[in-house]
Amino acid sequence: MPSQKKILEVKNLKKYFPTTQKQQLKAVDNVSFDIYEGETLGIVGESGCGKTTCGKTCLGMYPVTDGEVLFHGKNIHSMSKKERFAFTKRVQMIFQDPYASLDPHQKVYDIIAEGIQIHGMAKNKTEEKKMVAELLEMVGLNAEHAARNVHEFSGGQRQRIGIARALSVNPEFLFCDEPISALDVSIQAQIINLLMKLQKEKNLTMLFIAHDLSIVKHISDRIGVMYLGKMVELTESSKLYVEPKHPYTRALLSAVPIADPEASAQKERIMLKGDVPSPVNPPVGCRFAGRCENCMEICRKEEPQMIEIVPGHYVACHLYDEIPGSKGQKADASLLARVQST
Amino acid sequence: GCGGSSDKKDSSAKTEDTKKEAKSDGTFTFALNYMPNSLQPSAQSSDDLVSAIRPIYEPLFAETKDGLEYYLADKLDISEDGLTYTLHINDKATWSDGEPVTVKDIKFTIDYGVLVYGGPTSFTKVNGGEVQINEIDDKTMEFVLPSVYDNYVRTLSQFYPMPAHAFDNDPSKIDDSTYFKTPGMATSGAYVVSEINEDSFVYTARDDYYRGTPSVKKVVIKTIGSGSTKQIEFENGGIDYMRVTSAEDLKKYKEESDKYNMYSISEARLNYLQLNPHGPVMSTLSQDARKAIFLALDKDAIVDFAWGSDELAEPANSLITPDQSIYNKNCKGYNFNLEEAKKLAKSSGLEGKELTYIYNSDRANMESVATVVQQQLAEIGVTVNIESCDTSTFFPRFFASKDKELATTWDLGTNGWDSQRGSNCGQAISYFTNRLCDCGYSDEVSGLAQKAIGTADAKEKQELWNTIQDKALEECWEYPLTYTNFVMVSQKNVTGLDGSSVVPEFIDYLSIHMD
Amino acid sequence: MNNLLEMKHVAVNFAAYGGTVQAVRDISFSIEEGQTVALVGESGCGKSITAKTIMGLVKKPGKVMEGSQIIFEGTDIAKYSSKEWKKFRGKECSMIFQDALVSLNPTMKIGKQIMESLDNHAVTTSKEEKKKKVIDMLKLTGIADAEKCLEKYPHELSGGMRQRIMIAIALISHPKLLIADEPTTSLDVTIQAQILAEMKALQKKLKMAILLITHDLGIVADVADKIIVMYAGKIVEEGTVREIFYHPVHPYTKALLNSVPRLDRDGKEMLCTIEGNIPDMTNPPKGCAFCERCPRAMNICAQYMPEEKTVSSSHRASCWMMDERAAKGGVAHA
Amino acid sequence: MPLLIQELNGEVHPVGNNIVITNDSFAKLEKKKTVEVSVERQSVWKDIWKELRKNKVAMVSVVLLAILIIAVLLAPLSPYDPYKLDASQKLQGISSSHWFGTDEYGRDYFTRTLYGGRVSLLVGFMSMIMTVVIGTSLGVFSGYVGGKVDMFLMSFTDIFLALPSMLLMVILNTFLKPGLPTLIVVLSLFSWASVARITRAETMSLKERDFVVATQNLGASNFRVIVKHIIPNILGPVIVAASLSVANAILMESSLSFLGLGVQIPRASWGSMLQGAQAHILDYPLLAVYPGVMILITVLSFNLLGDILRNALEPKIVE
Amino acid sequence: MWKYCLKKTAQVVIVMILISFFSFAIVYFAPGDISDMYVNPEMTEEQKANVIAQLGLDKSMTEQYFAWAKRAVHGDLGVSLSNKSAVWPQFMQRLPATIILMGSSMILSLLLAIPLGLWSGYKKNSWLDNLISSLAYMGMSIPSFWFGMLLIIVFAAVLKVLPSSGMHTVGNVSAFDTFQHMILPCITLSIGHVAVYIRYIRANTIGQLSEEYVLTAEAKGDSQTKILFRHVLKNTLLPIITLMGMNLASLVCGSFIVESVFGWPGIGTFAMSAIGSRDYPVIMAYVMLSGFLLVVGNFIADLLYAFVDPRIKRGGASGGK
Ligand SMILES: Nc1ncnc2c1ncn2[C@@H]1O[C@H](COP(=O)(O)OP(=O)(O)OP(=O)(O)O)[C@@H](O)[C@H]1O
Ligand SMILES: Nc1ncnc2c1ncn2[C@@H]1O[C@H](COP(=O)(O)OP(=O)(O)OP(=O)(O)O)[C@@H](O)[C@H]1O
Ligand SMILES: [Mg+2]
Ligand SMILES: [Mg+2]
Repeated sequence: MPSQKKILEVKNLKKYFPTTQKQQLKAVDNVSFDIYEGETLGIVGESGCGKTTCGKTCLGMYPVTDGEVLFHGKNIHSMSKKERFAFTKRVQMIFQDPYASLDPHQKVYDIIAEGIQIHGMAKNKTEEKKMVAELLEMVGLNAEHAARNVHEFSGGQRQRIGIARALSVNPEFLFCDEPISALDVSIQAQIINLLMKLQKEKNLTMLFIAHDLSIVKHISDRIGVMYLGKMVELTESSKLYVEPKHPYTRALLSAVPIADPEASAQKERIMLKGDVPSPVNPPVGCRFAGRCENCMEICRKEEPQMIEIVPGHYVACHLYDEIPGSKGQKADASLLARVQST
Repeated sequence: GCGGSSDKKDSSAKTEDTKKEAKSDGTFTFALNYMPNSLQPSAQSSDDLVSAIRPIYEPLFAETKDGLEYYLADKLDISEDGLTYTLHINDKATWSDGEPVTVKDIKFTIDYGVLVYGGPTSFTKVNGGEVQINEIDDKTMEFVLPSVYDNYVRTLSQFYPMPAHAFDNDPSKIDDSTYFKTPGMATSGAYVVSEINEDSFVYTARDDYYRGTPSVKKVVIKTIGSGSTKQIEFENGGIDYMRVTSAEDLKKYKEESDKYNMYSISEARLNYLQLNPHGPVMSTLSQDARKAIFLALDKDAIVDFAWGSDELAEPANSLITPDQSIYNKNCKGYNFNLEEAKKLAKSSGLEGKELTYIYNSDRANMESVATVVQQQLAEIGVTVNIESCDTSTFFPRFFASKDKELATTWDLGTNGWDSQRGSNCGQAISYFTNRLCDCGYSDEVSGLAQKAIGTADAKEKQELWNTIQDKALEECWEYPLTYTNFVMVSQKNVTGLDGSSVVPEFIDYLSIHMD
Repeated sequence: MNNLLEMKHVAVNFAAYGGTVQAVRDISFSIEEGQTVALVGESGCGKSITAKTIMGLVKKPGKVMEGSQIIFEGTDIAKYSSKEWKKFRGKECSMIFQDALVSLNPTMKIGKQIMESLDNHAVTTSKEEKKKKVIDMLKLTGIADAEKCLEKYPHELSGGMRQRIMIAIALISHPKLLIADEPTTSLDVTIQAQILAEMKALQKKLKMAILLITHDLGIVADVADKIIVMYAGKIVEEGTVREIFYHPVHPYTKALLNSVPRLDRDGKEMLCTIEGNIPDMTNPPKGCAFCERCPRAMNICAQYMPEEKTVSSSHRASCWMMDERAAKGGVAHA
Repeated sequence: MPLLIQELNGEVHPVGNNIVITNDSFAKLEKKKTVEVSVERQSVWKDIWKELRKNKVAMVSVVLLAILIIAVLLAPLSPYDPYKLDASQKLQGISSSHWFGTDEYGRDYFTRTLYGGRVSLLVGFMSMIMTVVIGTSLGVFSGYVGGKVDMFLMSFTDIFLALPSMLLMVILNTFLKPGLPTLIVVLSLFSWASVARITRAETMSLKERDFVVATQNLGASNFRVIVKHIIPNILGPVIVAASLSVANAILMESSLSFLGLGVQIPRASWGSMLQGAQAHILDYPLLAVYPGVMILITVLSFNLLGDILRNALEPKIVE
Repeated sequence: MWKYCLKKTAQVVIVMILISFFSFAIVYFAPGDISDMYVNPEMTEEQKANVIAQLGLDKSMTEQYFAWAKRAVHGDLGVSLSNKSAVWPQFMQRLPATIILMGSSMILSLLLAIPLGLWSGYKKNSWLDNLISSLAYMGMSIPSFWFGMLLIIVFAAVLKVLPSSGMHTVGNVSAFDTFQHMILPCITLSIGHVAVYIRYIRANTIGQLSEEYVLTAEAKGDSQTKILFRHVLKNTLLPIITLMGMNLASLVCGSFIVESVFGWPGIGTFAMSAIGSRDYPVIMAYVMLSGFLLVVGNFIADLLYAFVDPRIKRGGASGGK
């Protein structure tokens, strides 16, 4: 069960990529969140909204443009080489594409043993072999599979190998970047189950990214919703579905198809207009303003800040701006009524 | 035959309106390897340019076996003391623009040489002293030498006067002008230049030429790159003559004597193999090494492989060519003796050595000679590394003076010596005594040569020369390979190509006829 | 209602290096006028090939096998000549593809690409009229400034716009059947919802039938009238939306429905999984193709292909479990 | 076809469509876990060999090249000395003792062709090795390091690609001391650039690929990443480039030799044999035909192999 | 677009500077003393020093380079050593012949390659495609000088239908005559390029035909010809522009050899004889000139490509992939 110990603190993280025209692609723009020990934080959002970039920056794979990421209170972007090396042992990643993330010219054994070798975790070859076999067993493969080449495996099996590689160094934190979106529906469940099982067994902390809200909700304790480089809402996963606050979250939730004709027919749909703007030149003010039904004047001018409207529920939307004297909740209630009437 | 000649008449008619009455209007076509950049006669560095200039510029005179053959000059008198040379220019000799050829032109050309060379040339400086050049009148001039120098005749013969009036008598104007690149330049020969194209020249006959009117009214010179294309062109009738350098071609054209005419003229040229006493390896070995090499060479085989026919070249026995009257037929030379050569090679330490051999790849047959020499020396345990050089790299290396670094980059090399014809032995002396690289002629030989000049008695002179030839072979680092013939093949309708024996280009355009 | 399209015993093979890939193995189904039929199944089960077969777009090394019948409005189009196909495509039946970016010619202006479809089925109209038609169509698909859009190149548009262009191209000649091969897979959910809604609206307006190919059961639940579940080149179950979602028969359909977590349900319990992988289609198992992964497989499943049985007039499935003797064999039937 | 089952009497029921229903037909299927025994390592070379075996043209090329290389290696077995002159045998036609006839020095032309092939192939292979080594190291380095270094190195490479290489080879060859080493160096000097470009591009894309990121994320050093992951994965394109580079080098060498800038007498390469044959092209055109055909066959084979390999390896690399 | 042009221009300038430096370095580091070409043994030391100073050979390499480059920019490429006349006009005189040869070879290559490549790709694996592809491979692998030799033997020596050498018959200035002379060298020069283009176009056609947009077009009811000519052709041929730019280098080098085989009076033969006679100013000028030709050719190809491809034109340089 999630404790209250922060394992990762992300503070005002910004990651801009330079583009050719001297402009910057603001992939992640001022995002803050914490991850507590043993929990799974899910991040959803549309394609290109900066989920992967955010995750990778948190793992130190990209340098930050601004802000900081603290791992157990230590800034990961100002680590020495040695510290960084130790850090890699504690934090691992699972990739989206099970085909691209495994070296096609290596055997399963080589792939899984690499981390063990790099960190000198095995005393000798036999121990190494034993460890690899255990890892394979753990992810639901056979020890016999170790001698094979990766291209003999299907997508699901490959993803298991990827998970075994990540677990080979006994990490405490796992970043899963859409680990299932490249897999077939029937295989997805296997991987989800495996990840959930492993998390329980090893008390892993996970950052789980996907654009499929139902899966994120299934696996996460808390969910952050991103839109165009910004975190717009962050709360417990059960709460998010029941009482979404941000208009984008609401639209997103309503757009997710439900595999049940009756439930689907009853569901109310919020149809958004237009397309996601380019992250190269994001609109001033609220980035969602252009597509938002509740867009107000202020939305086009001022960027909303993340505010905690109820404990543990953060939203970045002007609808919930604190009216002087009252708590954000009130404003929410009145506006919500207006929203629902439209 | 020259099938194209009739339809070429019209296009060139404009430039030769003065020639319309001429009946025999054959076009004589031949080919060069490279297109000369200019027709300036004193720039004659390549055989190609010499051929291109031959129809339009003439020398003063030429030396032959039977004395002087006069061109622009008609008389050369040498004073008793051998110091004063009086030259008279043909009264009828004119430039193609009508101006007479005068001593001014001669002086102008000599001055240009001095200008280009950046110092006194062989015309103006002899034996370290200055030559006085006096203009007697328009057509007569006088060269007063500081001391006797037999070879001055040769100096004067290798000389194409340029038209001084075209440059206001100022030789410094030549380099900057396009005069020699533009049709219509004043020429002294039988033809004027009527066209200069990217890859060809067209010359038309002059009718005010002082030696007569050539029967060939038009000469076309085009450039044809590779050897075989030239041959194809010749066989297709595109060119009228070409030089034959291989025995196979010689045989082939001989067999088709109904289609072609053959001409063979002795080139007065000695091809020789030079050992370099300063060479990286040769300089470390004794005289015996030289001998070993000379004995290991089989001249007949070299001729056989490289030329393939004695009509193209004969084995040489002396360093003097048969075209010179002082030549000794009985000069013994070296005879192939493999056993002796092996013995000497061993004793001199030559065996097992690697020698560097250079040759001029632009000259016919030299590569073959190299190939054969290499194999023959292999027999005595010598490895020969052959480096092929083009003309421009070959000569600086081959003639590098001994103190130059280039002189120590090779051990063996082949070259040819254009000996000129005639009784004049001056050239031979300069050859024996005045070599750029110190090639082993002893003072004794040089002394003997000097003595030979001073000897009036023909018999005694010859005997002296016989001794020199023997001695030179004995001690010098040169090995005579062959005497070559200049063999030409022409289309059947072309006759009279062998009208002149002037080295190195033998054609006299006055004697060519085309039917 | 009439059957617009009837597929009878259609089989498609591909000659590949490793042998012949039996991509589609003897499938039969029908689509009624104005109906939305969803074709669902795992990747590689032959959905796209089925669609291409209807359009006559199966290319070498693929081959529609002898005996396949595709009856469209009473005529067997499988026997069409290439000229007849040309008339058929775009006019009677249109198709849109998954990835709109690669499905549009990158160096041709949008307007021209849409116009081509009109040109091909020229109901001799003037250029202006055609242009007007195109603009109207674009507006119908939800593109606001249609005139401007005509002069653009595909790469200048966003993913959703491109997919709308694709729909416009497909619908400009008012086909009777629209085949949509995963039309929204490359899009975001919010955009997907827009596109699906627009498609539904257009369907109503133009009264056409849709064959929707997808592997997202959620979309199916939302849009389809009838569902066809394919597995390894065969149809394993077919029925109305309610029949499939609420009374699935085939173990594969059941597993498929249960393996997807649902947004509207809470809890972190383990999902239902289907172990194993789809069989190799060059060498399909001689029995039921799902047998290897089926938790209830019986001996006979590995030996013989199950025959198709009807559950109701609109509901059919192929599974040995439906044989009345299956229960006797020992395993309880759900 | 729909299958029909008809129930018959007895235990075993052969039915219309040969369906045999037994007593335990409907019993639960006992699934045995299938564990295949390990497959041996799938190296690039094995891959290549497998792909080549599938392709008839490729096999023909391989066989031709094998024959050529073996023949060339076995050249010393010829009864003739390739350099020894023999006046009595000048320019002989084809005969049972001289398969290709003899040249103007009476040397057996077949033997000469074999020895010439040694030189041509040596030049081809040596300059290929140099080209590939220089090109790959620069390319991988540049691509892996990226940034300014990469920009600088790639501009440098671009210049080498933009230079009229043949021409500069001619110039350099004239200026430098002629000989085989010069030839090889000059040839590789002007062909590494394209290899560098290819390997750089591959490295760049590999560097971004997830498996490399994953390895880096495991704490692997750059050296380990390059040696264990980058190099094995660019081997395919490098082999393709190598094959094409041999072809190119042989072709270039023949051109240079033809211009008289090749190997020194009495050694010959196919190119210089062609140059020598030029003098006899009208009378003995066969002398020009043999070496020319040899060049054609060799270059063609290498080109074909390169292309077939490219086609065969590329999808794998992308995968 | 302007930015793109500017960037490219800057690139061209840098490459040109480097090429010029390269060509200068070749000569500077060439073995042997350049001053040897200018002085002679009879000169006094003073005279020698004079000459050397006059030529600036006593200065440092960079100084010499800048002096030379400055003159080169003004079109003064020095004076030929072998004929003492300015290099630039000599090049200009010969350049047309080379341009004609290269240009017609390029046109011939495209005229042959486009239909053959398209057809070959369209009818992939048919016997005709196999034939065309085999020929293309042959063309790519044949040494061009050897092919030229064979052509000369067949057409000039045996059949006697075409001239073997030169640019025109002397005295005959008709275009037809030049055309006749051009046939063999042009074919020889083109053979390799045709092969490369065919294979490229073929591969491109196959690639484009398997693109999804072709399927869309088919689904619209477009006919095969319409697909081939309205959709595939443009997409196939666009990259050819870049390829042509890149192939300029081999065209220049090819013309170098072909000119010497066929005695074509262009800059190739001129350079060849300059190399033979170590005429440094000419060699430097040639390297510069051909380098310039290449770089500018590539530049034009790049711009042209950027101009005709809407993906680059509208998308700016960033969309250049
Ligand atoms: N290395 C990079 N260089 C430049 N731009 C990048 C880079 N990586 C990502 N981007 C850009 O940053 C933005 C966010 O990308 P990111 O991959 O984080 O999105 P995502 O939310 O993970 O999307 P998806 O769901 O498609 O994986 C995108 O517009 C992308 O184009
Ligand atoms: N050109 C081809 N050559 C060989 N096999 C092919 C070819 N095209 C398709 N196939 C095979 O046909 C089978 C069915 O393919 P199809 O594209 O219909 O699958 P799908 O159900 O549409 O899958 P997806 O959901 O991934 O689109 C696959 O197993 C595939 O391997
Ligand atoms: Mg991502
Ligand atoms: Mg599909």
